[in-house]
Amino acid sequence: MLVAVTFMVLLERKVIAWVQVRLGPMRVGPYGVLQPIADVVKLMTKEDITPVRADKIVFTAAPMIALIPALIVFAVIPFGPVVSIFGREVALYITDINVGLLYIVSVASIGVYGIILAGWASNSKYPLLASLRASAQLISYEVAVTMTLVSMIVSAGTMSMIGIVNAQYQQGVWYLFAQPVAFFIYFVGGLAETNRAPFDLPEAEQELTGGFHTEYSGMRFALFFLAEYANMIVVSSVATTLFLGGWLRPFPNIEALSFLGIIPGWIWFLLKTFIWLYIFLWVRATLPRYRYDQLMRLGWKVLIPLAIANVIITATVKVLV
Amino acid sequence: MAEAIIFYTLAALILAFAVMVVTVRNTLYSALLLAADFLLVALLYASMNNLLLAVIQVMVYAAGIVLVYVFVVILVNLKRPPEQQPDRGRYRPIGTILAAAVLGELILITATGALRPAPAGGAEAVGSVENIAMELFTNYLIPFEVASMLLLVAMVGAIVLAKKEL
Amino acid sequence: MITQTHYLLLSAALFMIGVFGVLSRRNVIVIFLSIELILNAVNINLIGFAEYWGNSSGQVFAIFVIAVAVAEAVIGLGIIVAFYRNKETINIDEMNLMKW
Amino acid sequence: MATIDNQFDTNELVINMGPQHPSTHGVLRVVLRLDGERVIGCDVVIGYLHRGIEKLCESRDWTQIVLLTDRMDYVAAATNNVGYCQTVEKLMSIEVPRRARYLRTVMCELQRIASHCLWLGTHAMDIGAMTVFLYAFRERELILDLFEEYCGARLTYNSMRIGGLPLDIPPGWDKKVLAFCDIMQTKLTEYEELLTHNRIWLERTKGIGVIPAEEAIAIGLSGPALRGSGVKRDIRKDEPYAAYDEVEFDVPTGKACDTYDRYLVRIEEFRQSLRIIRQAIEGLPEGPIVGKVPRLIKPPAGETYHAIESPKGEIGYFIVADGKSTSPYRFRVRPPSFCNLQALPRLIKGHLVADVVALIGSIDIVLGEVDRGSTRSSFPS
Repeated sequence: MLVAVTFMVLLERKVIAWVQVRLGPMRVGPYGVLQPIADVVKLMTKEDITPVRADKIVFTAAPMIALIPALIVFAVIPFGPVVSIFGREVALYITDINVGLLYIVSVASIGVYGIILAGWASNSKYPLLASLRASAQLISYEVAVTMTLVSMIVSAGTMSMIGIVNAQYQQGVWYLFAQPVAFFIYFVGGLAETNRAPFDLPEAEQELTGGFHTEYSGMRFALFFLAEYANMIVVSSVATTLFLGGWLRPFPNIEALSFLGIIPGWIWFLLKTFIWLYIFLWVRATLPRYRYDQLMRLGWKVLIPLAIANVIITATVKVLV
Repeated sequence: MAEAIIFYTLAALILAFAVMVVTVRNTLYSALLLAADFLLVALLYASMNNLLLAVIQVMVYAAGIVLVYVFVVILVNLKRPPEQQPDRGRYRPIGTILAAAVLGELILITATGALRPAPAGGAEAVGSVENIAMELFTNYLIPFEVASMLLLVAMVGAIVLAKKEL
Repeated sequence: MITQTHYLLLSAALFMIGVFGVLSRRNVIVIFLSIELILNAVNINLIGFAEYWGNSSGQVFAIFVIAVAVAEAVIGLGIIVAFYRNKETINIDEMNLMKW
Repeated sequence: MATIDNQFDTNELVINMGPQHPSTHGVLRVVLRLDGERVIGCDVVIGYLHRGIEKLCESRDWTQIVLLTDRMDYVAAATNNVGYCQTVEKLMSIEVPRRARYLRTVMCELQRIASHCLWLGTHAMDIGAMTVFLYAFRERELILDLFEEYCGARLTYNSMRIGGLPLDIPPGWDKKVLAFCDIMQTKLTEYEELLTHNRIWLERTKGIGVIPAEEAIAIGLSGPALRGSGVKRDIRKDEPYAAYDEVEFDVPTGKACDTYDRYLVRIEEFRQSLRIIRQAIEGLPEGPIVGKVPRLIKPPAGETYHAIESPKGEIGYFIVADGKSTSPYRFRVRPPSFCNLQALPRLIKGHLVADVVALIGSIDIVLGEVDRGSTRSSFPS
């Protein structure tokens, strides 16, 4: 998992470099593929600076609080169904609890603490301003995202992640097509919740010189970095599960395409997740940044009403059909 | 056996954290310890097979309410060191005595009350989403609506209070 | 075997810690935090009973308690912030505007 | 400032932006007073790049000064050179040959494009569109290559002489310039696709930093910042120098007086510059590149002020010669960045922190020019 995150960083640097007609990292290994290892070594051996006036305990704890929720969310994400490998039944997920979606929402929301505490503990103005921005942003967009998840729950009739994929199989349609509005809101909300461009205000380098982790260095900074990318992967894999049919092959009910079934489910899953991540990077390379008030306006005046309307319509359709 | 170990560990931690919440000097630490305490309570719920409630506990309490407290603590402490003067309330002795007395009383009652063993009934089913939702939207529909009104009123009230000029 | 009694005792102890906090601290925010502890004790109690009786009502009430706690926290903090703006203090002993 | 101490009541937060900050374009320092995210006041502190260029110039002889003017607006060195040389030519009444005037026009306009590329890149970067930054720098690189081929330097060209040019263009250079014009024309649409109709870009720039025409004039704005407010003032048109009276071009102006209009004006100036370069290269006359200049440059006693249109606005030189020494008696520059920077506190007031960087980018300053030798070191708001 953490290895995936570090290579995600390389992927980002490469993709954005290509978009910007650059080469990106080239020095470490062929085409820079070993760059993540160099990065990790560098970050681990760097001096860990704690500002004198900082609150030591909270300052140390904040990066961990940011990273841990991002990692434990993976417990409920299904990479594939139960498959048999050499005659043994292996489930490609850690656990399947019947409140899976709510679990993801609630655990992910703990991550806000990491950000706000980092800003507070640094005892510095820019980080504080950034962390207040970040937590307000995360809380606002969480509402919209949770509302879309409600409409997904209504469509699928279950909160279990496995159940949602199976529901998509039975209804014969990826929810991307059945719930385009929810998809859109989730995508925008996901960008905002992971603090990615164009909603990367909390770390807006040009305004706040780096945001809530301005005062961090070395491994503690690396933990924040890992948390951000881990969150991206979480958002992408949840989106894959909810909207792109998880491990299902494209058009799972059309017999003519059954030859696609020879590719195992987990490869489909990873492929779809990768497409999501790629879109994240693409958006980052293309769009300017929103301003704080515009961000809030978009969240509260556009996305949340839209999400609520979507829930109502979904429920009505569900009852009528 | 495993159940007992989990329960005693969680209970001990919950109480220890709670004690720290009310005794720690730094208000921010208090709030953070409370958040940790709520997470532990959520684990307790989970160990009782109440997953829905555990998740709600985390989502609403740990990540919602306490976060608001943290915000306020940060706002209030912006410019000055946390609590310069020792925070020794006048009622501390009374509080200690009262708390000890009522605690003793409750322990007596529960220890001697000898509750019957739990009637048969799948614990799994009790805490499930379906059952709770069924109860909530049939028997308790009106309280549910009233609760939503309460939240609405609270929201309006909070906005009015937070506005700079009334 | 963990029985109902265990949950009740835990709940009682937590409740009392909360009461102690309310009575012994002068910082309004800590008092509010203690009240949250009390409400949590109640919730543990409710859930314990729900399991005991095999009835979902306990969980439903716990959910209501949480809703009420949210409302209480929000309004309470709103008052604290408003008060702090005017008086620059969060000491409960100085909150005596209604006293004459 | 009693209110700063009891913070919670007024919610005032003082933030020091710069002198080391990613988006203050060098070493500008802005002390912001914030109410939440809103700026209620600011002080602009300058002087971190002070090198006393004006004073230095008074102890150098006339030809050496050209090289010092490079160091003022170091992203538009050629324009500075032209401005200085023309001032001295005016003082000495030297006739510059037509070919030199045409080449100066080409250089000035190439420099304008290079400077605007830098502006566009950093402005977009400040607002968060980082791809435009690299695209713009890619094209700027082409211009720097052209300059390198002409004079050997890429940033501080020292590319003008009093009375003309130091050397003629290398063979084939004019073709390369024309080829560059074609490339630039297509790349411009690329920039515009990324920004001009981008909703986020529009929201970030429209209605931000509105400064009406009268106020802009009163504050002393010049260049694109002034034209963005709808004032049709361009020294190239109003007081033509070099070959600007012999080429055709339009002066774009804005209407809404906001950041977006200033952006549009500059984008249109790219196009007009390309138009001028094409006309100048195609009509490039043959002939000498240096006029009749005495071996020892020693202007007669007198004083003069001469201004030209630099990429950032009106750059003017005020020079007093005593007629005896080989260096100016008094040398004074009216730099556009310095004067435009005066508008910053006025523009920033009432906007959000995020807009501050957009506005710094929008008035397009270069700190080398701001700190060229001023004695005042801060603008009160």
